[in-house]
Amino acid sequence: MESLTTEFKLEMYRRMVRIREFELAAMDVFKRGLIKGTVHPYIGQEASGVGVCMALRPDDLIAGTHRSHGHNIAKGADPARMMAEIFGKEAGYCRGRGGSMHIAAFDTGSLGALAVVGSGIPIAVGAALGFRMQGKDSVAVPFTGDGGTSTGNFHESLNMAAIWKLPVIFVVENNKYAVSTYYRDAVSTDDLSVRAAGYGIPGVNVDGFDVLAVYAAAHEAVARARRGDGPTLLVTESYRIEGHYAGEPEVYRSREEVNAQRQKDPIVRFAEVLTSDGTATPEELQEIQSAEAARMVAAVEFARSAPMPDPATAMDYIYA
Amino acid sequence: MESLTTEFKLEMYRRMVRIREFELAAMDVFKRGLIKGTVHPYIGQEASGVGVCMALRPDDLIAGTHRSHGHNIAKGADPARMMAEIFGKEAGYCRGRGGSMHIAAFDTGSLGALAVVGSGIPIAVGAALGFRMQGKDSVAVPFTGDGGTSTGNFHESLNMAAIWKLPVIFVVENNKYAVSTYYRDAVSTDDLSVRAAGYGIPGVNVDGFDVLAVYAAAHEAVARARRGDGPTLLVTESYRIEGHYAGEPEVYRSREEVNAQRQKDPIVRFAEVLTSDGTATPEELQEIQSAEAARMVAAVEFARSAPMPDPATAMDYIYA
Amino acid sequence: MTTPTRDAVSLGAKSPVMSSDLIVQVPAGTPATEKTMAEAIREALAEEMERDPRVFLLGEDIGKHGGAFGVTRTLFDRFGPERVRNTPISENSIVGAATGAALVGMRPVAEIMFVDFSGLAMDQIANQAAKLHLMTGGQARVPWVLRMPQGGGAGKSTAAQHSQSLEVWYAHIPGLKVLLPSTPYDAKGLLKAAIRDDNPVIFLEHKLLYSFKGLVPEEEYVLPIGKCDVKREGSDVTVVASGYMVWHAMAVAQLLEPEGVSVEVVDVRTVSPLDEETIGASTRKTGRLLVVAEASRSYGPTGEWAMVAMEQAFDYLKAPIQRLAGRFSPVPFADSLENGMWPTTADVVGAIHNLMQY
Amino acid sequence: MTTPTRDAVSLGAKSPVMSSDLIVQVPAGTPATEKTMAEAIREALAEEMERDPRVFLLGEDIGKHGGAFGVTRTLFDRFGPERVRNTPISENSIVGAATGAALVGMRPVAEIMFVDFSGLAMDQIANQAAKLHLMTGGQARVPWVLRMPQGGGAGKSTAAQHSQSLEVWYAHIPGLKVLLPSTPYDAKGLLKAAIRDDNPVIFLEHKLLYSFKGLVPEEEYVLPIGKCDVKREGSDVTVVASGYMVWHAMAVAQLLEPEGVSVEVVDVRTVSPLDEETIGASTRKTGRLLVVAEASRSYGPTGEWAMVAMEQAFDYLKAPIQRLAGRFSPVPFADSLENGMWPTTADVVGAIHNLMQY
Ligand SMILES: Cc1ncc(C[n+]2csc(CCOP(=O)(O)OP(=O)(O)O)c2C)c(N)n1
Ligand SMILES: Cc1ncc(C[n+]2csc(CCOP(=O)(O)OP(=O)(O)O)c2C)c(N)n1
Ligand SMILES: [Mg+2]
Ligand SMILES: [Mg+2]
Repeated sequence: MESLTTEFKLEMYRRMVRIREFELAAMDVFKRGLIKGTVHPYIGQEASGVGVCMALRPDDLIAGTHRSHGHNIAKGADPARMMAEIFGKEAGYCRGRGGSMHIAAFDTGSLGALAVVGSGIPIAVGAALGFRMQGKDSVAVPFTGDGGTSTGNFHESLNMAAIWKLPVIFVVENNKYAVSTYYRDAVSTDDLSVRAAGYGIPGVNVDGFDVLAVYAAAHEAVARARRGDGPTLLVTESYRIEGHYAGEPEVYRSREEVNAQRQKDPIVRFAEVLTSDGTATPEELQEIQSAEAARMVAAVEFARSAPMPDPATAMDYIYA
Repeated sequence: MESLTTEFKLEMYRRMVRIREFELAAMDVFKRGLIKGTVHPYIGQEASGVGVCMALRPDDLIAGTHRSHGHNIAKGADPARMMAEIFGKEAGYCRGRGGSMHIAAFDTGSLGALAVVGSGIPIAVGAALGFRMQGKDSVAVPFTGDGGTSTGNFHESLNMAAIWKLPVIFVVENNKYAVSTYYRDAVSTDDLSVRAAGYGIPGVNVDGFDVLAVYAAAHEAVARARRGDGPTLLVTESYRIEGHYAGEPEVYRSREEVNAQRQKDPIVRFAEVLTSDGTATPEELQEIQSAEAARMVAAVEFARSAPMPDPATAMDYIYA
Repeated sequence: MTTPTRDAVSLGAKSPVMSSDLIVQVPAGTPATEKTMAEAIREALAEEMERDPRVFLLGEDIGKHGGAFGVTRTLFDRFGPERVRNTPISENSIVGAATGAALVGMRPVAEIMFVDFSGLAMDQIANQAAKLHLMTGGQARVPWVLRMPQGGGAGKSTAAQHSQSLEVWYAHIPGLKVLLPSTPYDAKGLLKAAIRDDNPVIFLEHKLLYSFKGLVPEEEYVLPIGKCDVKREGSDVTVVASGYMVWHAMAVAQLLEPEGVSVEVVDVRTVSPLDEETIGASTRKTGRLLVVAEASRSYGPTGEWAMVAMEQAFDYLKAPIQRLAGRFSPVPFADSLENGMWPTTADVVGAIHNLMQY
Repeated sequence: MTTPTRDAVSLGAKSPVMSSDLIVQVPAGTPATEKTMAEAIREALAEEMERDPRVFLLGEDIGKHGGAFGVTRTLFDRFGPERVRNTPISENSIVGAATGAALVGMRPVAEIMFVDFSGLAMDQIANQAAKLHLMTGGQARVPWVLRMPQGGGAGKSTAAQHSQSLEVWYAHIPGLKVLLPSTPYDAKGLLKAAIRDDNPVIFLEHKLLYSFKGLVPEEEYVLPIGKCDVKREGSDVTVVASGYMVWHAMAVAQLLEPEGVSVEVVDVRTVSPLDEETIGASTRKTGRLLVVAEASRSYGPTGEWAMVAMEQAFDYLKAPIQRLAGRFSPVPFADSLENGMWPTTADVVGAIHNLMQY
């Protein structure tokens, strides 16, 4: 891995901050009753999505989950159109048909967030198969949570990608909980990356609070996949700072536990790296933060005032 | 493992021979058009089923597959009632409702053969859960083939049994083919037992032509399960000597390959052990073979002459 | 169903304030308490767990968290982690495990968080559990209950993968029983019956109804599986409906009473096996039939109900059978599109007027 | 359906010798060859693969082995292992992979060995593929075809887990198209249309029909999806049927001609979206309707067809709509019980007599 340019590192930081600000804004509009549906915040996990997606090209594809605001932004999606989507507006990425759990942004390589846990994984495998048949060297990246590793899809897909040597990076974001379930109560191993050996593929476990570490691991996995050497299982270890969804009561864990994890804030941590290695001054980073916060104010404004889908279009998009 | 009595070893041999003779008889009646449906012969794999089931108690349960004549006989089922079942007769274990692919013999601890590949596995996990909740020390044994390891069920069940430390022995019978598919074209690892590590449970690979080796491995896994120490993944390596089903064309492999494997005949091999260690004379073993062969003649006769289910009972057994 | 007036006569149909007086099932004088459907279900579970040690619960996050809709809340503290068992996200194996436990004599009540996810478990439900009894010639019994919330329009816009009504997938499969209660009273009595039944029972709970209130007797009771329930007698029109749609029917029946239209409401609270006699008898009595379901229109439950009425009461029909059903579309997120997905009280009024004026 | 006379008028209905003259779809003079349905399907696959490099096949044992029914035999040698791709036994992920490949511009034709096993893939079929187009506001297109053999009574007694007809599971889900051809001609033309369609298409092949023969034109042709096909015109009775049941209807139509009963046969070769107009028009014309399906009776396709006819032609009905359908039971292995599972020609004759004598 060549050393990263200042511009690149600042873009990483910017996207992490953008995710954070988007999630704060989304939780806020939800709390204020401005949107319906649910919001599953990615706060605390920003380094995972950004580390992975910054290692991808625009023509590489990601497949998301119910918790994919962060993945979409990391891959380059426009927060305003995302905000419009969670407001259910025609200007949203999915013309208001998808909502928070289903944001797809085909123009930036996000082929959809699927809210049935695990269901995006084989779809990404199929996209990788398609790339290979088309003679492209693009890769496909399904994201899943620790909970999602218990699904049959996870296993079937790892096996399939392994035997066909497909360009897939399976990213498991172990944020320690699946709704109320601590991962060790549902996952039969401490380190999920050890499962890779059972498929004859590399398994990597990386600190999911450290964007550079995630990036390095993803970069290597992507290079391997592009070379035609097959899939990698990449596990990022982080923590879900917010409730499962905005407003979720969190009866299953203590405030102390959450607060301890909050100290690991991946954005603060990366800011320290960037300032200590001279990439940026605290003021420059603050500017990024302010710009992204302002951007979200504008995004909410845009989304609020955008029109709803016309009821007369209710029968559109059922069949292509 | 205490050393095995003569009686016990001869019972092992007898069951292996019984399976072989049953399968030969079943293939014969199928070829002669006396039965409908299909027959999936277990020939070549007798040591696997018998080695495992002889390590079980009557109150332990097995769950089978489309290829479970052998499992049923190994667990103690009556070949005559099994034969009646594949003839679709009321005297069959399932009153003719199940047929070859669905023989269940609750009285000897076989809770059913399920023809959707992989589907018996979670059912066995549930049986083990039931045993545990009832305070029993019985164990449950789902059989599956190499092909069945690619199903989501396989993974979900291993994980579930591992986290709950359930008394399950997952037996994977790697007979090298799933219909026409060589196992390495569908399974992403040479040795399926390495997958156990991903679940934090023991994985054992054993020569599936060697009944004593299978027994020893099963015995240990069963002891472990009964002690409450959780599941084991036990892989038996053998070979499917016959076609996938009786009469299947086998366009995907050579006669030479099959013939080479045929040399490993688990019954011949065990006979050599029994005669060379003085357990039995060749004549005694021949007697067992003759008795079992005669038994199958009688079983076929019984099955042929037994009455069909009465059409007036067509609405029975839909609801309990 | 897309007429702009459809909400004009809405009685707050999509909100929990819809009056529980619309359906009174406990005779005056019987000691009873008002409960929500969620409470009634929880009570049924707790009573059956007390009564029978073989009964236990399994599902995702049903423990401390109490499940996605809080239905099992408090049961974890009361019965402990063995009998209120959190599972991994493995829908097919949750059902498979329930089947296995049932085969060795337990009586599991499994939960799938949303009926939509049962797509992952269809094999265990429809190919294994439903068929084992017949396939083994009666050796196997699979006495489990599978609880699944379903339905849309919780005013929450949960979109395409969390809003379906899928009773037909199950009702079409012989060997399964399928229940869909509309009231707290029915939910409790039917769930207790389901737990005691020796067959796999699909128990569908409409999300909107969890907070609906109704009187539930203090005394133990169990309701019969396999019968429709005539929720209201009438002489001019029969409305056959189930789940949430029963409330629309009841609201409209009350609304039309002053107009002199007498509406009989038949609640298909057992979706399968279907009680064809009650549908037939009511249709013969009124001669006018409206069938209403939330499930999507094509190949949904309404066709079956209408066919049965036709088989049983053709000569009595004074007008073509009318139907109202879910729009044949995946459920969109946006409010402006989710509105119009499902039949409303206004739609029911319109259809009944059509029947009367035919 | 359980009358002892049901086989009395059997025309060899359950065997491949049933005369292909019953259905002639190629005008005299058009160059055509007699082919089995398996051959016709293979030809459609091969032609589309030649025409469009994006088309490829995936499924279990479809390579050298040619699939469970030999349908893809020879295609592996012709197109190689990349385009005729053997998969592991992972039904949900086979469909998921097809969806992913479709999303990036391929046109996969996936195969599930028996429709029964699609219970393992319902999530990918019904929750993902069917909904992606709407859920993404039109960004996603999922142009795949999922081929699945279905149906029972192959004279082979394949029992409960290999004999079902499950078109309703799919037809009930908006976003899917569901086809069920009855002849080699239809199979070829519809499969080509399905491959060219931009939506997920469920293509159901009745196992008994694989060996049925019929004329298939030499020239390329593509049939319309979304329309019923009137297989025979008549004036006294309409029989609406699909798949194997169409042959029963045609056989009986011929049988009753000398009696002076003129039977119209409407083949619902597109099960969904349903062509309501053709069913309505035919029912208005004849005034008598019989609906016949092999799928199990309750909540099966017959209810929907009858409801549609009722909506479209109530005033024209001279008799109650009759239906014939699969016995509401898991399919038993024994011959003596499998007989009687599905409607026979005798049943069709009986039902038509009922309609005529009403
Ligand atoms: C198949 C399925 N089962 C259950 C659910 C309900 N559900 C939504 S999110 C979730 C937990 C997912 O946990 P994890 O994969 O760790 O992702 P995280 O929420 O932590 O990002 C569950 C159980 C679902 N959406 N899909
Ligand atoms: C879920 C499912 N998919 C496909 C089939 C068709 N099928 C029957 S047996 C079989 C191969 C099974 O291979 P394996 O598990 O190795 O068992 P073996 O036949 O070798 O004993 C297949 C694909 C099935 N029965 N179930
Ligand atoms: Mg998680
Ligand atoms: Mg095998």
